[in-house]
Amino acid sequence: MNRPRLLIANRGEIAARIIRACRDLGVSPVAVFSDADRTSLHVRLADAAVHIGPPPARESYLVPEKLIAAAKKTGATFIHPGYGFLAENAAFAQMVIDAGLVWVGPSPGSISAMGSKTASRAKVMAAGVPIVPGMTTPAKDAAEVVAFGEKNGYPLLLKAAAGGGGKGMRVVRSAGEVPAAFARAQSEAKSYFADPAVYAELFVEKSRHVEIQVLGDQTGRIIALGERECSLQRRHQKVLEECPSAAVTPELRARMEKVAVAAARAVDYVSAGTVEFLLAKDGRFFFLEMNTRIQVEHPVTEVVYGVDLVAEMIRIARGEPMSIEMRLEPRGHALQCRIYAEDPARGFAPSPGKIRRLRRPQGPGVRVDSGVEEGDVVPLDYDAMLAKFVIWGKDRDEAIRRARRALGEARVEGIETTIPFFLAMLEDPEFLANDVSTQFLDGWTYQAATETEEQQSAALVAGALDAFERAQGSRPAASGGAGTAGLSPWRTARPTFGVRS
Amino acid sequence: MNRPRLLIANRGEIAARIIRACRDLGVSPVAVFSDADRTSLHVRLADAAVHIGPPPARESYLVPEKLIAAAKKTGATFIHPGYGFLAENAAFAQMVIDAGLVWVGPSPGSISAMGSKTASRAKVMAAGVPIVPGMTTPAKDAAEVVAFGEKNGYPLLLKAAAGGGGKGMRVVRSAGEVPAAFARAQSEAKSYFADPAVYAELFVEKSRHVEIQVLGDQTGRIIALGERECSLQRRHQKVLEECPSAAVTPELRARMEKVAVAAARAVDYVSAGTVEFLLAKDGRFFFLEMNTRIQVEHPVTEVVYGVDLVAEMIRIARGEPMSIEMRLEPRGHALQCRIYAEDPARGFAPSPGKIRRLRRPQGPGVRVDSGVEEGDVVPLDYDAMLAKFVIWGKDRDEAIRRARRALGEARVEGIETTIPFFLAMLEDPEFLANDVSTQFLDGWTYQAATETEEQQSAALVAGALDAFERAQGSRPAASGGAGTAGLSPWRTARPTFGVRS
Amino acid sequence: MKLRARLPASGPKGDVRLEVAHGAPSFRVQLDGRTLAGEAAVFRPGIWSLVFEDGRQIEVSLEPASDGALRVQFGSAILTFDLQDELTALALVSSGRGKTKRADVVAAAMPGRVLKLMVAPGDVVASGQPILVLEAMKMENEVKAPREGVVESVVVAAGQAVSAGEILIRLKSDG
Amino acid sequence: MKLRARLPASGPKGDVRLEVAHGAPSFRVQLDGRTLAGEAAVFRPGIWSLVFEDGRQIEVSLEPASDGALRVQFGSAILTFDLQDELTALALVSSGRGKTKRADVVAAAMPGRVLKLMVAPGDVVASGQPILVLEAMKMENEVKAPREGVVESVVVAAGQAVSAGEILIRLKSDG
Repeated sequence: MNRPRLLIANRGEIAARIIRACRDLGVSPVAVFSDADRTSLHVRLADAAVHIGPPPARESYLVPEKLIAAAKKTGATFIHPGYGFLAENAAFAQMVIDAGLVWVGPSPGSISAMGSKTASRAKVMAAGVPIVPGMTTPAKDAAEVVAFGEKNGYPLLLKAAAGGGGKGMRVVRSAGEVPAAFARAQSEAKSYFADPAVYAELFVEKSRHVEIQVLGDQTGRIIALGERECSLQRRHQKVLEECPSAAVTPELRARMEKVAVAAARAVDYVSAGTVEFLLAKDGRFFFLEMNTRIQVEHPVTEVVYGVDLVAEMIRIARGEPMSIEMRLEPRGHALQCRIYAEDPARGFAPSPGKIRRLRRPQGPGVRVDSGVEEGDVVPLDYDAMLAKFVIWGKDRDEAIRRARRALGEARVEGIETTIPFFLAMLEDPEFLANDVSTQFLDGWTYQAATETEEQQSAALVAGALDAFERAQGSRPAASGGAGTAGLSPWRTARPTFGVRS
Repeated sequence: MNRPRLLIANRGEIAARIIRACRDLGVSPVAVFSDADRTSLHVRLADAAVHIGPPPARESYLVPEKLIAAAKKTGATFIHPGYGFLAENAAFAQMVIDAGLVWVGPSPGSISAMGSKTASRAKVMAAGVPIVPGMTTPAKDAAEVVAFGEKNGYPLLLKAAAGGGGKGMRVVRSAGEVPAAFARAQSEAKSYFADPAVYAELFVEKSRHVEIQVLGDQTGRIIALGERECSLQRRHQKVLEECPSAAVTPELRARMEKVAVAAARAVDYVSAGTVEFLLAKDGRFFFLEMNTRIQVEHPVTEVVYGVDLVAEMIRIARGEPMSIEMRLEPRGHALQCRIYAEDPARGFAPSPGKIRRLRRPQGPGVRVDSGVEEGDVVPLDYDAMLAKFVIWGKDRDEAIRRARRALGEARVEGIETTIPFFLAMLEDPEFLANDVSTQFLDGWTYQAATETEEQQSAALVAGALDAFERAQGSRPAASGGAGTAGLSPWRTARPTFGVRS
Repeated sequence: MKLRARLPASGPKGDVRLEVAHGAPSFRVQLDGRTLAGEAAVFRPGIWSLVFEDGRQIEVSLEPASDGALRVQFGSAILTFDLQDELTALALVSSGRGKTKRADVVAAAMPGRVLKLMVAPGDVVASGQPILVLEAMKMENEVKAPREGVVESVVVAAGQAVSAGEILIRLKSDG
Repeated sequence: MKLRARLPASGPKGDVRLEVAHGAPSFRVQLDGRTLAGEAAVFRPGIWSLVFEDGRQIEVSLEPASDGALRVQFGSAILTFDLQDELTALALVSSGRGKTKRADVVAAAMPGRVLKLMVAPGDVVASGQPILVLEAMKMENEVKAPREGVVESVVVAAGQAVSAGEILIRLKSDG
């Protein structure tokens, strides 16, 4: 077998995704696994697999030496880091290169240049990329704040220079409010932090998280592939992504793409990367950071633009030019629902365990990227994402309707998932009207869909019939051991997590 | 529940496909089932289901009265026939309409106008649609044949007017060959059929089957949505379809689309339909027939043009204009592999039974439309198609590479499938060079991929380990009853179907 | 066969009487006196397709929940309830075990590792007060007291791995 | 544990000796004297992941074929072979049952319905001669004689439904 080999320094969904790209390119994929992943799908799909240690990531997936040794053992000449783990670790990228292997990603220099939030902002500012306007030194007086507001617009945020944690911050909506607010902020800053210094920064209300996909190759070409709308976040984790963003016009897209390419060019970017922006309601946008890796949400761009970003990364790492020759136009609309092994009815508590049944949705407009199949165990030790449902429709409305259909068709048993959460969210009027911001989910409470009277009756009848058949001994019972356990005794005390419905 | 209900007068894959379109449109799907399909996927996905009789189709899926009664019982106001069964039965369509229900398809008049091969050809000829040139009366002499050849080109086929079954046919490649061939053909015709009458028809060598998708709505608008290449056929059954056809240039596509729309217009066509053509190597094309229904291969058009043909059919049946407003351009290339429960190693013998394991492929470019899931039984009584793997790539090469990946990722246990056949065919140099015709598979012998030495060793080792673990009583054995049956005794006589490898 | 189901909803819907007059395939079940009939078939163990007399079809998956209840999934909704044949239910009720008492135990809602213990035996806790931190899937989950009361015993130690349903802490019984 | 495998291929590869020196997870198996070692794990009953010492990974699915052999699927290929522990194999061989004899029975390769019988007891048939027609999935399948010989008995009747592996016709033994 003389096909080149590529080692995937990752697990789960992204490892399976990279394995598929390898196969499409005639590259032989090599997996690594901890004790918790011995029979995981990414291992069973690979041509070779190397054990790298016990379940904790710090003893397995995060140990550079083990990963490089695994590549050496199996003759892999490429290493793809996926996302998470060591994907944005410049030192690991350098170790890979120093070991004579090819790193499938941007150069260690690009990674570290974008790795520091402050240094990266300075770097891209020099390239003309807008960042959120703010004073770089404390304001001497209210007049200086008014001047800043004059230049950058309102509302402003007054912040204690020595502060943090939201304390001493005040929103100012017009020049008239400045003098009183400045005085109050100074006095609060003094009492909280023993330092009255206060500065002003633009306050971007109801902003969106919109990011631009970029791709650079070793010929120095860098292109942008439109935006992704990622405003729906829970605990700063993206939950649902869209491409395109309904808030972005073609004209705005062109401007954001131009700026994103400039940011990438500022660090001589090669491979797939993402420039994240904060988009204000008035159409202004500001650089947040650049992610120097493939992102979880890359498939929405793939299905709308008709590209394979992971395959392009491998081509580019081989020294080939990217295979995208012409400017691509977006077609239709895509949504990605990240299906997690979490129970939305219990505050999204993790729900690891064995997947006793898995019905993946299928049919028109449905792409599923998952790292599990029926019989797999979702381990406790890693990120709990099971699958990504990537749904395409000719417009946002069709994509949403198809997403509901796909989520309703899916079945997962043995563990709880966030599928019911998405089914509820896809009915939310503000979401449907695309009236969202990064704060949207903060003020949103999950309410399980209530079963209809008819559904409740059906559930009770099915339970009764199953019990009846078991009592007759003539039929298989509910899966997973109820057959031996028999009917449950009344529980004397409900567990603390209470009732689920 | 006041959503309109639609009854699907079909089963299996297409029933599941139509159910998905219903859900996308907010329509409530109603299934019908024979005894053989009680727990089939299409039943379990539906909102309502009606039993319509014993397994034989002529006692269930082919009985119009039962289907109409099922619609009445469940309050369904629409009937979608799918493909096969009663899909092109004008009398059934009329019965549905007479019962006050809406037929999701073309009018009974359009169905019967296209139902007769000869009448439909006459009808479309009048609309200027080309059919294969042929003499309509026997040739008086060789000179008349030469004159025909002068007008229509060579090669010609000389056929016995009273003949059939290929007997007495002769191919003539130039005017010089005509006299001798004509005399021979006459004498053969006389000896075979006691009638020397012979006529000439254009012989379209190495022709392709290329078809145009059309869509008409009740406003009278009819559009074409490009072509599908369906030359790969076995026993006149399509096996693998592509969109677009690598043999069709944009200029030829435009001409074929124009002719197809003219053919559809000749019968005032409403709904989705397909105009089938024979495409000669020199670019000439000739009408074969029009299929007045949705086709098995419709998804390749859907993924390349970004449309939902089944949803359009339902919209159109509701009296709405089609939702396709602008002219659509094809993007990329799609293949469809029809996965059948047939054993390619035994001459494609049917392989019904219970699906003990099913791993459907997933990931980029892969759409699966199937009518089964793990645990389903493939009944003996119907068409053995399990699933359609619809694979999209940015070009034909990428689509083929992804198709290989998807086929290799799939696992089906409990029954045999045509997956190994497709894996072999997708390596055929002539197929890869797109050097195909409708005769391609006639001269093609399936040769199972031979396992490598390493694979063979692995299979033997796994078998030995499984036996060892079973002997120890410590591990689960091979699924499906081997655990109780123990190791197989040497078989004293191999069954007649012999060896599989 | 007579059964009793206890649904999570409060109110008159909480307890339901079921009687199976006829099982699959042609079922007839009384539900609080109302008769539901149709045709039922098992697709795979625990997965039923019910077709009611009016044609309505529903695929229902049954599996035991980690706390011993029955978890029933159908389309977009999940319903969890207790189900018991009537004699057993009556016996349990008469022995006092059938009443819904206030929780005396705090169990792990998921497998994880105990990161931190915030209470000791004898501590008075308020309802909703964090009592320990359970790490699962890289996330720290605060476990809270289900009611006010006094900690009777702490069953687990910091650093210990626990499985779902495992008892973590006991509260002194209030009755 | 010593085993013998009989592969469909003719030649020296046809019979293979296997010896399991050590089972899962750290396996060591002798295959015609060559040692293969690595790490093996069961994903689901009958589905194994093998990782050989050089890192090569292969997912192998085992299931009994309808004719009692073992059907092994791995990626694009399917291999079917007989597997027997050595003592049993030797016993069968010494009793004459282990030899690959010429087929005395014609079995149904798939479930179906017998449409037509073309031979009767006593008929002399040539190898490859159609002897009956089996209908399955709307297709008619001609079943042919596996060898020349004399029909001993016709086990099935026209119209009868048969399952896979069911014996249809017996030929007189030739030895």
